[in-house]
Amino acid sequence: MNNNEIQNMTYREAIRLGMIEEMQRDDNVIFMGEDIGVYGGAFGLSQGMLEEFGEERILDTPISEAAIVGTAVGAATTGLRPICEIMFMDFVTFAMDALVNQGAKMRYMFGGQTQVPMVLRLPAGSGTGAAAQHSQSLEAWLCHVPGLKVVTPSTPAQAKGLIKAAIRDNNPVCFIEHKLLYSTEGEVPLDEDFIVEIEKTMTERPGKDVTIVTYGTLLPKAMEAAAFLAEEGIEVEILNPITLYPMDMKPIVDSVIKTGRVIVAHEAAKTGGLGGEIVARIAESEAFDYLNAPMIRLAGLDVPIPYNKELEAAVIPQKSDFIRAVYRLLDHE
Amino acid sequence: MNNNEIQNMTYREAIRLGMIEEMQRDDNVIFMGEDIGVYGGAFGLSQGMLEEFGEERILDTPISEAAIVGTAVGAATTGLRPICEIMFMDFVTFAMDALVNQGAKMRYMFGGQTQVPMVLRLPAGSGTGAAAQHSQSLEAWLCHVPGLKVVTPSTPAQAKGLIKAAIRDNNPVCFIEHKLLYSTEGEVPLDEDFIVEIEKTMTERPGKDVTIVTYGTLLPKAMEAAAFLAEEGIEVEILNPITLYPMDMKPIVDSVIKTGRVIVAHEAAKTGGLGGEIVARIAESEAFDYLNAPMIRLAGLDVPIPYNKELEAAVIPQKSDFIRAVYRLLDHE
Amino acid sequence: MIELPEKILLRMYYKMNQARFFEEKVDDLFTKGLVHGTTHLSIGQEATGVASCMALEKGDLVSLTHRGHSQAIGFGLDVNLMMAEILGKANGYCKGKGGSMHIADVRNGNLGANGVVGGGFNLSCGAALTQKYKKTGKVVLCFAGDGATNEGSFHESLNLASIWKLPIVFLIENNLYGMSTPVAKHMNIENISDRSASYDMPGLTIDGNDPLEVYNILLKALRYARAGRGPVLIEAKTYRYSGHSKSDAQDYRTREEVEEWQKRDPILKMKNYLKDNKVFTDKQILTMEEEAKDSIENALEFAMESPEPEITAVLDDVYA
Amino acid sequence: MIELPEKILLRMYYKMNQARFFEEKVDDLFTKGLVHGTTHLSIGQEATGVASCMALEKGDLVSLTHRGHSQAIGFGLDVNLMMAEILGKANGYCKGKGGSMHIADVRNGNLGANGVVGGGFNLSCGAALTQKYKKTGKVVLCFAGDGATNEGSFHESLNLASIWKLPIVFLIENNLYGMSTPVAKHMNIENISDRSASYDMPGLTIDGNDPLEVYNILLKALRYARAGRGPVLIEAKTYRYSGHSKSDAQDYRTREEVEEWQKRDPILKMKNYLKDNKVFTDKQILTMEEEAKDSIENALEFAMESPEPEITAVLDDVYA
Ligand SMILES: Cc1ncc(C[n+]2csc(CCOP(=O)(O)OP(=O)(O)O)c2C)c(N)n1
Ligand SMILES: Cc1ncc(C[n+]2csc(CCOP(=O)(O)OP(=O)(O)O)c2C)c(N)n1
Ligand SMILES: [Mg+2]
Ligand SMILES: [Mg+2]
Repeated sequence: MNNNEIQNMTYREAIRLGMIEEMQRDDNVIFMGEDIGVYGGAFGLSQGMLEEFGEERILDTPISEAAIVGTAVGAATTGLRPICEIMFMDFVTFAMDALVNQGAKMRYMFGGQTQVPMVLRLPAGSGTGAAAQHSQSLEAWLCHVPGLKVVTPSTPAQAKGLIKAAIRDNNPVCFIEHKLLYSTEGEVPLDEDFIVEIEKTMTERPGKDVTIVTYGTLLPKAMEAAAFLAEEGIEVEILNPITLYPMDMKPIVDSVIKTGRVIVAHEAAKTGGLGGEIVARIAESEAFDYLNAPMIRLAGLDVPIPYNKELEAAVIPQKSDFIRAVYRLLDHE
Repeated sequence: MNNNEIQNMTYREAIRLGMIEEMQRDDNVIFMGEDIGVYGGAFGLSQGMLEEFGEERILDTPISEAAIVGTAVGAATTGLRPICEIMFMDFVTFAMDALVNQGAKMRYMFGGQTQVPMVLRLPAGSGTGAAAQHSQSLEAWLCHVPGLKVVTPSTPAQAKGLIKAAIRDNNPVCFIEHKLLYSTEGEVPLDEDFIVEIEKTMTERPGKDVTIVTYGTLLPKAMEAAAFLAEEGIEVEILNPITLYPMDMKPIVDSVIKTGRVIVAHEAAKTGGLGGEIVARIAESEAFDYLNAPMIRLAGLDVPIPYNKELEAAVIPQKSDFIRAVYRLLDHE
Repeated sequence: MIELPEKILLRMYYKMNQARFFEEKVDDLFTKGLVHGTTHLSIGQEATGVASCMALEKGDLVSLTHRGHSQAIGFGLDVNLMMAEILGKANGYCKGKGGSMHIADVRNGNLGANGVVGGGFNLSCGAALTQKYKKTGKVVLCFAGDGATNEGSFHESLNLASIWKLPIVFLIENNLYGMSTPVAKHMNIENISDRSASYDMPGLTIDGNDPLEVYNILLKALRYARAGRGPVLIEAKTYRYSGHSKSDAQDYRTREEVEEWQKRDPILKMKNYLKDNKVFTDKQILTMEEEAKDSIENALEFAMESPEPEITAVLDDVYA
Repeated sequence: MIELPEKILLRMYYKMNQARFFEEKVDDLFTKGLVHGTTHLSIGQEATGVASCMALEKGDLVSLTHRGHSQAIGFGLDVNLMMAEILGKANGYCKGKGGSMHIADVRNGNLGANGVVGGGFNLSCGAALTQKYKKTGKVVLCFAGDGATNEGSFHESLNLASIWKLPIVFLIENNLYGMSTPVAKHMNIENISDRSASYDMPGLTIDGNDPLEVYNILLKALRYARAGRGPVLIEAKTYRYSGHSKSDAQDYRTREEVEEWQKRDPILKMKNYLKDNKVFTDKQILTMEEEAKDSIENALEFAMESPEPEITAVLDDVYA
């Protein structure tokens, strides 16, 4: 059924719709997690899904994250296509063995005998006053695990297109969601075959002076900064690697060749964050010779996320940090 | 007791000696792990320690990695200084919650009320034919966790000095050991106050043409490559950040300013590995303007570690890769 | 009928009231949007939170859950500093860095509330190992919810505590739900205390809404653990009246069920006991209640007037 | 005395011998340094490995441990391809990428040996969920060691399997040690099967060195699980004669203990049974043994002659 309509909806609703469409399309898709049934998920992502799909496909689990992910891996290798939700990304810490030592490696370790088509949904990020154990952005860990794919949408349309692509993918895909984006709105294609391809970097705004590479919850801040700078006549190009691993570097490299200046930004702690990887790849690429100024990483401070609202905000790059970094790059002779 | 003697011993023996000295020195140091008692540890690190210190201080645990690390955290906050051993670094996957959400964050989260003086020993790396679940180098994960310290010695002297420093440190320190280095020998000071300071990068070999930054089990390979190149008149400077987090960048930056060329190498998978962080930091530093060629990362392929010996070797950078990379840098006009 | 010293009864009743008022106040602050973040209220669970801690000796330690306000007050934390922490202030217990889910007073043996379900089990083993190793004669009281007993850490910790004969009392506050999931849906056994059999440790299910039963059983369990006989598992059945956290439509239970449990309210139960046995006069009881209430008003005032942390504090206390 | 069809007895005896010879050969290869890496032998445990699998129906699935050669042979894997895998060859089960610890034949229901102790529990839950969801009527047999039952994943998986009534039989090969640690030091209970009580599932301890008992109990347990009544926990007491892995000084046990168990050898026991009951003639028995032995010699030859993987294969099969 082809549907050309477009509808305004939230990021939350877009993920939910993507899951629903894929569950309607393929009986092998099931969904597991804590309080996803009657409660509808801690962040409301599965509201109404129990009624639609029943207890056989919407499986409320005990508080056993390792079992959730391990069960998904076992189900995926035997013919199902499980989606699972870890209530907060912080608790993927409990499931690292199942995810990394089993799910990610199984295909390779067994010489290609099996595939592991599963999606692990991970609500991430700070800004909710939930402190150090409920606010982390741990994507860098996952992007260091060959065998996993890692995607992270910033807009409702990306969210719908990527969750669908993730469910259809034959590999374990970590789908990182941003709590602060859940209620943001945007236009979303209703076409049931609308897919956002995995391994694709999006150009969110064209420009020629400075390249900003950012993703997730920092995208809106970068966009606001760019709008502000545009009024000053500075044209920022914004690239969003919505697949973090494996990353589509070409648009990024091309952009840096064009602008000669780049900021790489994320919410996760700076040290060991994915920014290092992106900067290193730019440095290794042909763009290196076009750089007119040192590359800048904007990232979370190297601290756990504090509770106090002002302190919490101080940890994460803000719009003003983007603006300042752009000025800094342009000042570099 | 001051002792100026120096003795030749293995890396394994050096770690063991460091632990023994610290346990003799401080009753609060205890040691927990699987099969560390009668068996003497899977890699023989605790041979004879049960006899010397008894069951109260050398604690054989059940196969419960999460409990081992969580118990260490709880003991550390209440007055002990536990060392614990995870038999293979790969199984730190089971202990990530205890380590990351508890041990690393506790001090900050509680506003400085407590400290967590513990050491987590993690035998890492490939080359033993143990395949995908017993061969990983996961240091990059740990270096992305504010609150942890991460150290990794390459020589017996470093091993002894660092394990002692780690035990005396008031923070959770991850001590990464390399299985392939256990039987390597070197001179080790017997002085009981010989400590290798945490957060110090070592210059392993001076040179002026190319900088190699590497650590752990790749150091010997880099040294061999440098010896080979020296015969060709190429002087490679080798820096070893034996504390990976927080890293002492100054000697690295100074070296790159001097040589204008740098290779960053590790065994861990390239994508998301610590090489990206190091390259990014160099790019952000004043050394950026001195670079005469793009920086090169040598690292493990982005695959799980295979069993077959030749395949396994193919994953990891070898001496010849270092040599080729140096030539490549020098060819860059 | 169990006879308890008046002093203990007084403190118990006072603190249970304090806990109730504290949480009603916190609820109010959140509802009004005056506090950032979320909170988990234990209204209805004051007996397990408070009366259990009354049975502790000086120097004993506790590990609290995300639903830890009553537990903290029971253990003797200062409501002023607790309230300041919840408001994110510089002189809160954690200098505003922890909030409701991480209230701790480590120096005095409160090892902290834990935002990770099941996160306290193995920390408690460690704290108990220290007591055993140093022969302090102290015991660790480890709180956890029913849902937490399905985490792997429950199993690993109980096993470890058992084989090492660690001085711990595991107190499971079984409030019948893990978030929205009823116990019968997350495990197949009636009494969680039956899980003690896997570790050959004593296990007991008690009425968690009866403060005197909680107190007396805890006394015995603590004595057992203190004697070096190993850990004990206690399951106290109780109920929370509020939603799981700030945002909870409570579709998973009925109004009637909540009301049924409210009839068995632990504070009411204790009040009736005190009245029926004429331990205190009605006037004395009212005074206690009013004093408890006032202490919370004062706490709020204290917290409101407390300073915000300096922004530079964001970098402090990562490392020792 | 239990009566079993001759065909089954023949296969059982043959495969137990095959497993024994296979591992003796592997031991020899490692001792001679002809194989890279390490291996965990199950010599002495052939009854739990082989006889249990004989009770499976076509289409049933298994999850194996790091000590999985007997289990794999019991399940019907081809010893040629197993040996090729151990030698790291391109036509081994895993194209030389897995080795001894990761032998798998997923398409035929062998979900693989697991290098992670306790790693198979929750994978088995997933495989069983597929069977339940697709109503295949198939059961998953999940192997694990005694030591593995102290991992959190044991607890989480048994609980999940129980509440979801998953068709799994958990078979714990209790060989009295987890590496060097005797069971009595790593848990406080006599019978691991008692842990089933925490999940309200049937639990049973059996003689793991009696192949016919193993077979018969497994038949019953599989029938129970297949009927949709939920999982079963079986503990089979057995013993390994070899060290834990390639390098093991075995200081944690006595020579006498090993010899005591060797008297209760499962292959010997079955041989005596076959002789005593005149199921097969001595000559038939000898022939079976020789055929088993030959199959291993052939396997070695096959493996030796098999090609090494292309070096470019290192990049294959990371993603589907
Ligand atoms: C490891 C982990 N998983 C999930 C959550 C989210 N969560 C917070 S409280 C809770 C329910 C806990 O249930 P229970 O242990 O019974 O305690 P109660 O809330 O009923 O006091 C959940 C699922 C969490 N904080 N930590
Ligand atoms: C998670 C994990 N921890 C530790 C190890 C190292 N190790 C391999 S086998 C083993 C002992 C396992 O004991 P048991 O479960 O009884 O099985 P057995 O070896 O006796 O067959 C250990 C500790 C591992 N492979 N995985
Ligand atoms: Mg509960
Ligand atoms: Mg065993």
